[in-house]
Amino acid sequence: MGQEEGFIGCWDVSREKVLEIQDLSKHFGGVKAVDNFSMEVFNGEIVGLIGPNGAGKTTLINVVTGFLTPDKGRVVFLGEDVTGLPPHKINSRGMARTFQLIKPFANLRVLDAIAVGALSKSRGKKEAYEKATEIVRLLGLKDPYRVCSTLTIVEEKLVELGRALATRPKLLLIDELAAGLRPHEIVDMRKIITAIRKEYDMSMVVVEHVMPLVMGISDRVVVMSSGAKIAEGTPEEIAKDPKVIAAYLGERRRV
Amino acid sequence: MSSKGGIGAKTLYIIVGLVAVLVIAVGVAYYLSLPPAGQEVQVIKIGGVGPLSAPGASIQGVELKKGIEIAVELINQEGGLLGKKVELVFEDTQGTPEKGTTAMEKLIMQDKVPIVVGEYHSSVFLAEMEVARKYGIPIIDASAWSSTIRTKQYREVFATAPCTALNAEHEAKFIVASGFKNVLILAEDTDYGIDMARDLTSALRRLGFNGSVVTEIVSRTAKDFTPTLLKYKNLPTPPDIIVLPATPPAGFLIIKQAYEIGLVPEIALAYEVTGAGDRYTELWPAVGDGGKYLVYFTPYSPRITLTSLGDKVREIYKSRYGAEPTYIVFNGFDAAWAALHAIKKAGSTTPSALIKALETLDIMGTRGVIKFSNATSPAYYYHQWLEVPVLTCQYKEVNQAPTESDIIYPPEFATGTLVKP
Amino acid sequence: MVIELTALAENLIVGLLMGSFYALMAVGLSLMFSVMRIVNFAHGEFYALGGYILYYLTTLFGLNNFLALPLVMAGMFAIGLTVERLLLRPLLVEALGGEYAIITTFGISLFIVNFAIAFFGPEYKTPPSFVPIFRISLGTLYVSGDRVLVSLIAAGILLATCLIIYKTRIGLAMRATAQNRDGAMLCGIEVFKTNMTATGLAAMLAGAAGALLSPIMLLFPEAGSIPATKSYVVIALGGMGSLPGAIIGSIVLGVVESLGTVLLSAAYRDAYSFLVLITVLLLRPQGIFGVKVREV
Amino acid sequence: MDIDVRALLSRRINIAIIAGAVLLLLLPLILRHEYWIYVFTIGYYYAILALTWNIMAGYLRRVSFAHMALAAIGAYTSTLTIINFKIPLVLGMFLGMVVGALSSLFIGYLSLRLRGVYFTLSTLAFAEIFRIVVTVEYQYTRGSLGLEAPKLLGNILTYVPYYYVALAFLGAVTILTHLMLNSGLGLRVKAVGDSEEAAEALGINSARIKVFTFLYSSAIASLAGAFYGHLIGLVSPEICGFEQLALVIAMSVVGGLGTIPGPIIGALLIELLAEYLRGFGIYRYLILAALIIVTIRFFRQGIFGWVKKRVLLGVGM
Repeated sequence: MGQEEGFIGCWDVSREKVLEIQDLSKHFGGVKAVDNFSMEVFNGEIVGLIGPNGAGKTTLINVVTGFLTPDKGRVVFLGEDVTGLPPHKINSRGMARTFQLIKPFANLRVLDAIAVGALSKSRGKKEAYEKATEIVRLLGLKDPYRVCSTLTIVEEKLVELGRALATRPKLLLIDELAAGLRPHEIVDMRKIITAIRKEYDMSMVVVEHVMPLVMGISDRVVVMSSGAKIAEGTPEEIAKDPKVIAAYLGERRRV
Repeated sequence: MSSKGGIGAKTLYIIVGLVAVLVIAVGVAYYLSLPPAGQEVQVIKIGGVGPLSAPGASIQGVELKKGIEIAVELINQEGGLLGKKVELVFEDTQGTPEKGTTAMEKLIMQDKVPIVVGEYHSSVFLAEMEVARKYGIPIIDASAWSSTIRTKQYREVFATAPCTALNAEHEAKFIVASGFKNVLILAEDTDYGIDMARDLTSALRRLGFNGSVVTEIVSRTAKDFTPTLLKYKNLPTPPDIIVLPATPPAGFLIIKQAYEIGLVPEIALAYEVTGAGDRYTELWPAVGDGGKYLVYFTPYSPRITLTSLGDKVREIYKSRYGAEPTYIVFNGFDAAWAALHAIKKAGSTTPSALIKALETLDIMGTRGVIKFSNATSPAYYYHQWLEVPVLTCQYKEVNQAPTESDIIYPPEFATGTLVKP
Repeated sequence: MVIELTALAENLIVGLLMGSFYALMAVGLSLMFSVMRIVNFAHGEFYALGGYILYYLTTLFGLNNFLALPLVMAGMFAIGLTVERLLLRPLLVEALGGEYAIITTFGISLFIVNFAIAFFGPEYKTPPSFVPIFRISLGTLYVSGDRVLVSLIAAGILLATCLIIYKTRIGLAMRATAQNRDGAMLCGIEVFKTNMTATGLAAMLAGAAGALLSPIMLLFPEAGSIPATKSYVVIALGGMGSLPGAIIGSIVLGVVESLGTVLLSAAYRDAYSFLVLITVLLLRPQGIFGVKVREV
Repeated sequence: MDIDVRALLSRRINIAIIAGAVLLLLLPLILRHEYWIYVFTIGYYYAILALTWNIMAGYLRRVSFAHMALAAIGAYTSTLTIINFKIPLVLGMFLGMVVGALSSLFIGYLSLRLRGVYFTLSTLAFAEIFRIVVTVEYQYTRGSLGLEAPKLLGNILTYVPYYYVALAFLGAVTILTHLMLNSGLGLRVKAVGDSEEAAEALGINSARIKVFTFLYSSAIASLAGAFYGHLIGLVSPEICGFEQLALVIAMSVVGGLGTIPGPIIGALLIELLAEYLRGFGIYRYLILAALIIVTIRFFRQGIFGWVKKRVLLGVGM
């Protein structure tokens, strides 16, 4: 699917659609976590997905990546309907994710953890470890022979990102990677994500609260509130959109 | 590599070295503990096996060991054997065949015992007798009842313990003699329970018993037998005797629950046949009033007329342990007594001589003359002490001790007759 | 084999009575699982300990059973607290995998059984019964009165526990911790306290079941293993961590077993509960009342 | 220091292991005692069981209570097929392994897709049902009396050949397990053990990995059970007794959870200790229980884990 380099930041309809979510719904009892939600991601694009706490962002990610089965709607990835497939099948088709509550391989070493990701797309263990060493270099992880349980928060998130990258995804869903990071760590994270983008030909969906990060790197932003999409557009448009501000800050009290 | 690396390697080599030294030391220590082959041996060792810890029946194992110890003591008081003192080497077989084999290997190869006595669990004895046969060492079964041990007819294996088939003959004669008409057998779901049920049924048939004989298998680990008992209580012709080849806790629980629903003693008498009847300190709290009129099978009762030797053993046991000996003590004693006298008769400790001596042995034990039958049919007669006394007694009052309960069968030992409510 | 109605009815009653004892065990186990996500494999031994404490209180100190019961429950509560504080808490603090908790409780179970064999003796003991054996006959139906009374006591203890769980502050704290431990921590619930209480209550209930049943069902070091396996079946049947599920699951199991022995063969009695467990795991793993939980 | 300590470490550990293996090979010559040779042979049997149990608990982080039942299945299947169908002994043992493997598929399918504790519960249920069936189907299995099993090497007078068969069996299982756990597959097993969801998100079919690991562990355990039956010459329900399970778990935990040499060291040490302390009959399992609790509470990495950490520190980590 060689695709000429699309212009970053402006619409180019001819570009091929990587992911299409068609009015997806997921209810837990009375709670409409995801409510008729639709969205598209084009090849090479970074889409920011923002919304207040409990907007259903993580549930959406879980449904798209196969951890939860939707009540209604479809998920089409690279032209194929992957709704309801188990997570490992969706990943083998090229969609990777990180977890909001990170799930480290506590007893594995950093290099092993990243190599686990590389395994499914490598012929053998040796090739997996070569890819892993390359990713360790890219992410600037020091001493890859330490056990994951001894890493700092930032390092753990980098390993989570690294092992997702190791599966050579076409689409990477990053779930609140910057949560809990200090300002200078957020700047580093931003540099890394842009570096990744340059290094690998893939598109990303970045779920985030940290505005400077998501607004800075996203080509397009989708805003979600109580399960539904309430706005979509470039970062600048979204920043001014009254509906978004209301969703975040609550209604402006009319005097 | 930094110098620190050196220390690491050194520690590792030290550790491996240590382990190696330990293992060799253990081996050498054991090798030296062997009596030097050439010298004259001052002591004659006899081997003892039995369960002293879980998962084996440790109470019975300890009693077995006490019986054997008393036999060795008495022989030493009489000047030992062939001018030498006798020493007992008792191994804990923990109720598992694997440990039984280990114990036998140790006794034969390391302690060089010429003869072994003991065991309570039949499955463990089966493993032990294979090792005995391998080395040609005679072994005497003191308290394992399974007939399979006898039916294999190994030349090295002798048995002073009663065996299920023999006991079944006794129980069948008692049932016929007492005029019961409908027999219910509640057997535990083990080989012991099922063998007993089969042996008793065929024994009754051989005696021409024409009443009904029903067998039901119950789960040994079940707690509540009321549903099964209710089923039989509500039958048009309920049983008038319930035979119980079911070891505690199942056996005790059945008696108690049968009493609770009014089946025992009004409709039927309970006949406990596992020999647990004389463990009265555990029986009475468990069965309460249900124990009144309980008929129970036992190889020994304090009221049996013992031989002078038997009385002596009983006095030694009571003075030392402050309690009435159970039949297991006498089993242990008789088996050891036979082994010791075989050595005396053979005048040597070579195993083949001991086997010939045992086959022609004729000595006074605690409960009668010990002789091993050489008949080969029926199969369980071979090397079995046929006249091992077995009795049927009855508790006529609640909380009665075996010293007061009446022996009601066989007539030659009877001290009272069967009483029905 | 013609099974008359009376035999069936009598067995139904026996089943219900046994169900009340299974419930005592199952509720304790289910409480610990919901709050701490641990299945306590030493639960059977708490049952046996309860029996032994009652035995020694009544025989050595000559206490009356009804006086001894509260002491047994208090003693077992304390034992539950200490077990949680010394052995289970470090595993939660270091957020270790579930396998460490399973191995630890297995070790505790092995320890108590062999402690009992070594120090209480392997023989079968029977504590004095709460009520002398008497029979109630309702028309042709026959019921053993003492069992009915003892299971009423069990029902009473069960009721008290439900009151604690649903009506008191500590009960609320436990239910919150069950929902989401981190969430509970955030709103100031001392999670360690709720864990200790849950383990204490579980041990107390199992001990009570042991004390109530030992006079009827004989007491020996391994006495706890059968009731324990039954309570594992019940919490799987009723749904891990759901209290109503545990209670109803126990009644169902009691009835299935007693009817099963009469209709099918008695020899396979204990196997029925396991077959039930396996079918539940196959068809509805989260149990009748449980909720499908996915840790994502 | 970015050197790969693991490679350096493994060279040292390998030297030690080879030294240990050579020592064990020569042991029968040193000891020349049938009794101690027999004890070591039994020790190797338990080492194989502890090692395979450790694969499940130490790597996949799933505790199985059916391990001894699977060994018993191997023993009973092998003996029953040989006695009833007169097939050669080795074929019987192979069948024992196959039936053990199939049983693990049954338990695995039943519970491996659920949370860890469900798996443990269903293994407990399976072990209990197996024990009940063995005691109740007495006409085939002769219940608690046990079933005579033909001896593996006929009735030879010494245990030395059995010693070397057991040692070779243990050596093969150790090498096979080492290769498996250090391969790509092994990495997947460890990943699923640490976090199933994360592994699933990285393209690993965690259900298949779990079923495979349990199959691998159960097949070897049943083969070991079959070997044990033909060593002792009697197959009885005691093989899958609660005490035997406790022994294997203690060996694995004390030796070192999540390591390969750990359970072997634990098995030999505890088997030798148990034989050496024959006098402590009544307290033996009390000591074992205390060992399990104390090791998990204070000394979690076990003996070999401690040795490895010591050596790691020695290397200046």
